[in-house]
Amino acid sequence: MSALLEVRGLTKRFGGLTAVHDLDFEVREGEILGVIGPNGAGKSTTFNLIAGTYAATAGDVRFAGEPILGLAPHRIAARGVMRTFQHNRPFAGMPVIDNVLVGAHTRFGATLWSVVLGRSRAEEARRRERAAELVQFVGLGELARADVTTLSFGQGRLLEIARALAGEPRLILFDEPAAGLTAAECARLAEIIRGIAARSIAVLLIEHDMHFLLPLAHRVVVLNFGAKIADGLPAEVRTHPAVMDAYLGSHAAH
Amino acid sequence: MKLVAMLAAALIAVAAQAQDTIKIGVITDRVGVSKPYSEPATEGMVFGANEINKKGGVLGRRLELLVEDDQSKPDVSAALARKLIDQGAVFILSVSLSPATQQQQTVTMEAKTPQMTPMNSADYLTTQLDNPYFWQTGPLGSVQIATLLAHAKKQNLKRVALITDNSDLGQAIGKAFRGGLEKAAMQVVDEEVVPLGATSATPQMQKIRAANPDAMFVAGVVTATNVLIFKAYRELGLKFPIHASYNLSVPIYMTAAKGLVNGITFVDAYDPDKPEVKAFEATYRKETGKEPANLHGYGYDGIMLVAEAIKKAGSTDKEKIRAAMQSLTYGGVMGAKGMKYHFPEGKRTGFDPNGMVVRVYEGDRQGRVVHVGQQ
Amino acid sequence: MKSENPLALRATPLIRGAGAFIVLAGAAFFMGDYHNDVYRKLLLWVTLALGYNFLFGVCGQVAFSHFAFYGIGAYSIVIFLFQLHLPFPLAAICGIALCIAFALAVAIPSTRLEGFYLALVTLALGQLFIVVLNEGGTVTGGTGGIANYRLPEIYGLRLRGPWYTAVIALLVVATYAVLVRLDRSWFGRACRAVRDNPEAAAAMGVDVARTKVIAFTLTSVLAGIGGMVYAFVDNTVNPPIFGIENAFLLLFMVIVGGAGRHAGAVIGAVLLFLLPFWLSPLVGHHHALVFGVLVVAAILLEPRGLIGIYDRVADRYKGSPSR
Amino acid sequence: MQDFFELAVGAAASGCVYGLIGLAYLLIIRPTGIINFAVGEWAMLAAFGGYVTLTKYEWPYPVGMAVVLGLMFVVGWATERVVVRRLVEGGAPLLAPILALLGMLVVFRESISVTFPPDPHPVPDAFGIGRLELGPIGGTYQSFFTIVTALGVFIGAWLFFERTVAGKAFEAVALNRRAAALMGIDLTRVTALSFGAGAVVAGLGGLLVAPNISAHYLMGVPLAIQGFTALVIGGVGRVAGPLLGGLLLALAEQLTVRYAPVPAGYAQGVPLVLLMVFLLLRPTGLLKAKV
Repeated sequence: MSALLEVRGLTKRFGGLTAVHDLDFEVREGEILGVIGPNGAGKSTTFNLIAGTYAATAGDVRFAGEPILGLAPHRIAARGVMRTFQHNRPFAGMPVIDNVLVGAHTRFGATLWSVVLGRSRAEEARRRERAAELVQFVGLGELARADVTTLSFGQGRLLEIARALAGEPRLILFDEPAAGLTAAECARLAEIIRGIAARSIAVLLIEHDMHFLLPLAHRVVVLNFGAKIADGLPAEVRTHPAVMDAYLGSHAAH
Repeated sequence: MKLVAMLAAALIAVAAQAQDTIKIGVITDRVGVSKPYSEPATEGMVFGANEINKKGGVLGRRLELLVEDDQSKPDVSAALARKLIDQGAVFILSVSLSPATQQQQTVTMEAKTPQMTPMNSADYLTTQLDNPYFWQTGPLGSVQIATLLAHAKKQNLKRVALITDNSDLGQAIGKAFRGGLEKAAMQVVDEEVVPLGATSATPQMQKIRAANPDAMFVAGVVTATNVLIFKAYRELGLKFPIHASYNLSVPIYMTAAKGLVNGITFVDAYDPDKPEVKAFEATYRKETGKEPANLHGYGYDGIMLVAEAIKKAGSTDKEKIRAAMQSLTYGGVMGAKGMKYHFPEGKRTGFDPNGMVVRVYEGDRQGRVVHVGQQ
Repeated sequence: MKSENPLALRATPLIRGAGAFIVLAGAAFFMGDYHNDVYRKLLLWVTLALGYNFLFGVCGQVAFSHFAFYGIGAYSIVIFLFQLHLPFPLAAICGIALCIAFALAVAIPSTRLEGFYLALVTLALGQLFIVVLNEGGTVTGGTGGIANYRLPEIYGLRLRGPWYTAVIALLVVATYAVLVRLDRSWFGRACRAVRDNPEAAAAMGVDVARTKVIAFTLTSVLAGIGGMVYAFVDNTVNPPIFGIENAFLLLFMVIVGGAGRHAGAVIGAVLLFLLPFWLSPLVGHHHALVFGVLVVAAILLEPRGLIGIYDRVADRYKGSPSR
Repeated sequence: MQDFFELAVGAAASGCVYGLIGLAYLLIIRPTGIINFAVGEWAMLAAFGGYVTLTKYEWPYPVGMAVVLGLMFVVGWATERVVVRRLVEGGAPLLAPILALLGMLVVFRESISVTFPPDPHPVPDAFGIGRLELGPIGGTYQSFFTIVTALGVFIGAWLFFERTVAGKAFEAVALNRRAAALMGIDLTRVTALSFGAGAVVAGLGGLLVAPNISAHYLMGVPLAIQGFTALVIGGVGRVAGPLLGGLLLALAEQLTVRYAPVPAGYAQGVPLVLLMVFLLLRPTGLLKAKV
């Protein structure tokens, strides 16, 4: 399998602090790549660099061979890289289905002019149908018309996923998707993420919780202090001494 | 059949009742920027209408004032003009903002209804639209400056400064003043505007001081802004004489600008020593218990002129009233002794160009008339 | 679905729009001059409120330039027609072009600003516009504005009285249709997303700056077109109409009615425009005070706007769970 | 040059007034996030208070001033109690109280408009009309009084926020309302106090400027806009922000009139253009917030 997302030499400094240092990894087509690490390991910074929220100090990120580092977030989304937020960020003034339709924003072909002339109804209906399917897929089918402010935290997370899927991505970036979820919700989430990979959409998963991530990921990259300390299959990483050290160390510090 | 007859009788009764009064529309401003001027003028009109009614009304019918508040909004004002016409007003008196009066004209012109402003002084009101149903008896900005200049002739002014505010009337009068000064071949060495909301007029006065004029002309009409100007003038210890628009004639300066106005020359349309004024003030005090001022006089003269026109027309037919108004000559409260409103040769500005007076503040009091007319 | 006559499907919104137009325009023919005049101005306020609601309620941008654009439209059509003597269609196109140019000039740099900074820039713009009108000499007529013109004849017809009201009714219906269509499209959702959470919107592929610029330009142009129509309501244009006071009133209309809701904007505009007309005979010069108290009370009791009352009633009848 | 110094003193006094109005915004924005455009009307209320106490009843200046400012605190507190608290505690969006206060602007203005005649009402200078010369710097008593008073208020506000526990409580509420509540800070009290203090500061601005511009029913909105402009130019991050912004705005306004070679009518537009350019170039204000 070829690399869909290539990260080379990625570095980010905030003032004197190096949050991410010379990071290399890649996400291949259709795989689930997990990035783990203790608190402050640089996971979130890495995520935000790829998603375009932060500007990198150095390095290169290529998606499908094209450089995407330095592009605005909406351009990265338009290329087919969608994301979820760790703290759910629904659009509070819209029902669930419309939230999902915002995710499909870049996939609409109708111009404003044709919207004004009422020629975009067929496309709108088609997209709406497809959004309904996605709502169904993540298990929010009955809540499609509900006000998003009435959703529980776990349902909100599912909405984040449906919204990201609506952009017909080739890669989805998950920012700590299991954070704040109950065990049952985590199990359901894992199932959905496997389902996404089964649709041959690549997944990059940033996660703090090893117990959630390791059974799910195809490959794992471990970060500590902004640098990669290990990578490989979940089974290999689990027993890697540096990893155990980092995690035990970080737990001891709590 | 009986029912129809009853209905018809009722209709006739209603019509007769409607015939009872002569309806005069008044468009004023009770909440907006023109309120300080519109309210007293309206009070003067109400007083005048009562006086007429006590004496038996006009053509044996009572005058009924229909007062509407346009909030100084021109678009609302035009709608209210239509309302008054729908309600049967045969004449409309406008004492709100000048642009509001202007916008009412688009309606009165179309509906062929006589309209007059007894107070608005912007020159453009009769020049922009050729509306034969509209008259203006407020003293024009161009008359004000001509009168001031006639009085200042012996001072032999050559270099003068002009200051005004950015209200619409202030700008209009400023424009008229500039025209008058240029016509008199004076050099306007500096021209300043103090915008509404300014917290200091010092920079403007400094600039005028630097230009070193023989005199300063104040065209502004916003009292608070003029007080600000006079304060800066006093604080900078300036000495050149001030000649001011008719706004200085409102009595509020005597209390609101205490210690600031002594020696200021201003133009007025009101002579307290005129017998008609003395009579008006005495009855006004007696009837209302309040102290009248020149602003009340504008409204009073306005309703009197309308009553005269209707009397002369001998009918409430709008076309006849129009003709009567155009040929009217009438002496009222406003203007110099003996001044008469008239509209010669189809002119629609009725205030006699020689009917304004010049007065000077003595201490905080408005002094006697020191000059009359443009000669 | 597919078995239905596609023509019938496509005609529905058209028929609805035509119906609304006939009702709105037809009403004018049963009114006297006064009510027609108030009605015309009311319909124009409704148009403005609909556009402003899209900008403020749907897209979340607080701007006070709406009346400046209304004025640019009004003054430009008059100046182009009667001073430059352009033919009517060309004058209208030039007026719209002018609105677009000004709107872009304001919007493109302003998208860097958030929330109340845009409000302040547009507040300054609104005041500046009045300064320019007052100082515009013979071009704008200064404080007296421009008068003494009439709607030119188009194909030998001069629209007057209720017929001109019909033109305004058409404007309202067209504005409503355009805005509702936009609102229900990807563009409307993008606007709401930008309002609710710009960062999340960007992550979904929405170009936040571009969306704001388009929304601002579009609604400003709609205001400009409204202004062009206004110019022939009383056949005079003058500065006080286009001042900041009216911009605040427009904001109140949208808030009291219900920001983000087209029906709310209509309700707010109708109520607040007519309120002084009703109150003035009842309470005299206290009407402005009562107006203020009512606005505050409305916001206190219905922070989501009066449309909220309708929603609750509708919910009860539908039996759906209340919010 | 003498002109310049003289102008600078007058402009500084105007700037201090704008700064005080800006500070009134800031005192309320800090703990609540609410932009209260009715501060200009508060200044108007205090100016009318000054007219009644100082001009009509001729009370001694300090007594009249103290009474008026005391009443302003009550006005501010009552505004919060009646209009704002209900919305904040009901969980309404932030815009709701802002707009309700915009409605209160109309209520305040019209209350004055129906109570007093529409003419300007005189309010006396604190020390009468007169000039003070300090070397090349000369100005009116009132200008110097305004500058000194405003500086005193700003120093007081700075000390309050930087040096007192109560000030830290305000700051904490500003940063995170929920966390502040967990820390045992009484949110309601802080909010009410901020409105009371805002009204006092705005009222002081009104009292100080009233001898120049007179008390009248339309004075509020221009002050509200000037104060807000001062706040935006200076930035909300620091207490000194509105003062700096106010001074810059007043200087720009008055120096433009005095020295800029533009026709008089357009001079008033110059500060507006400057403001627009400034906002577009530096939307966060001059003073950045402390991190």
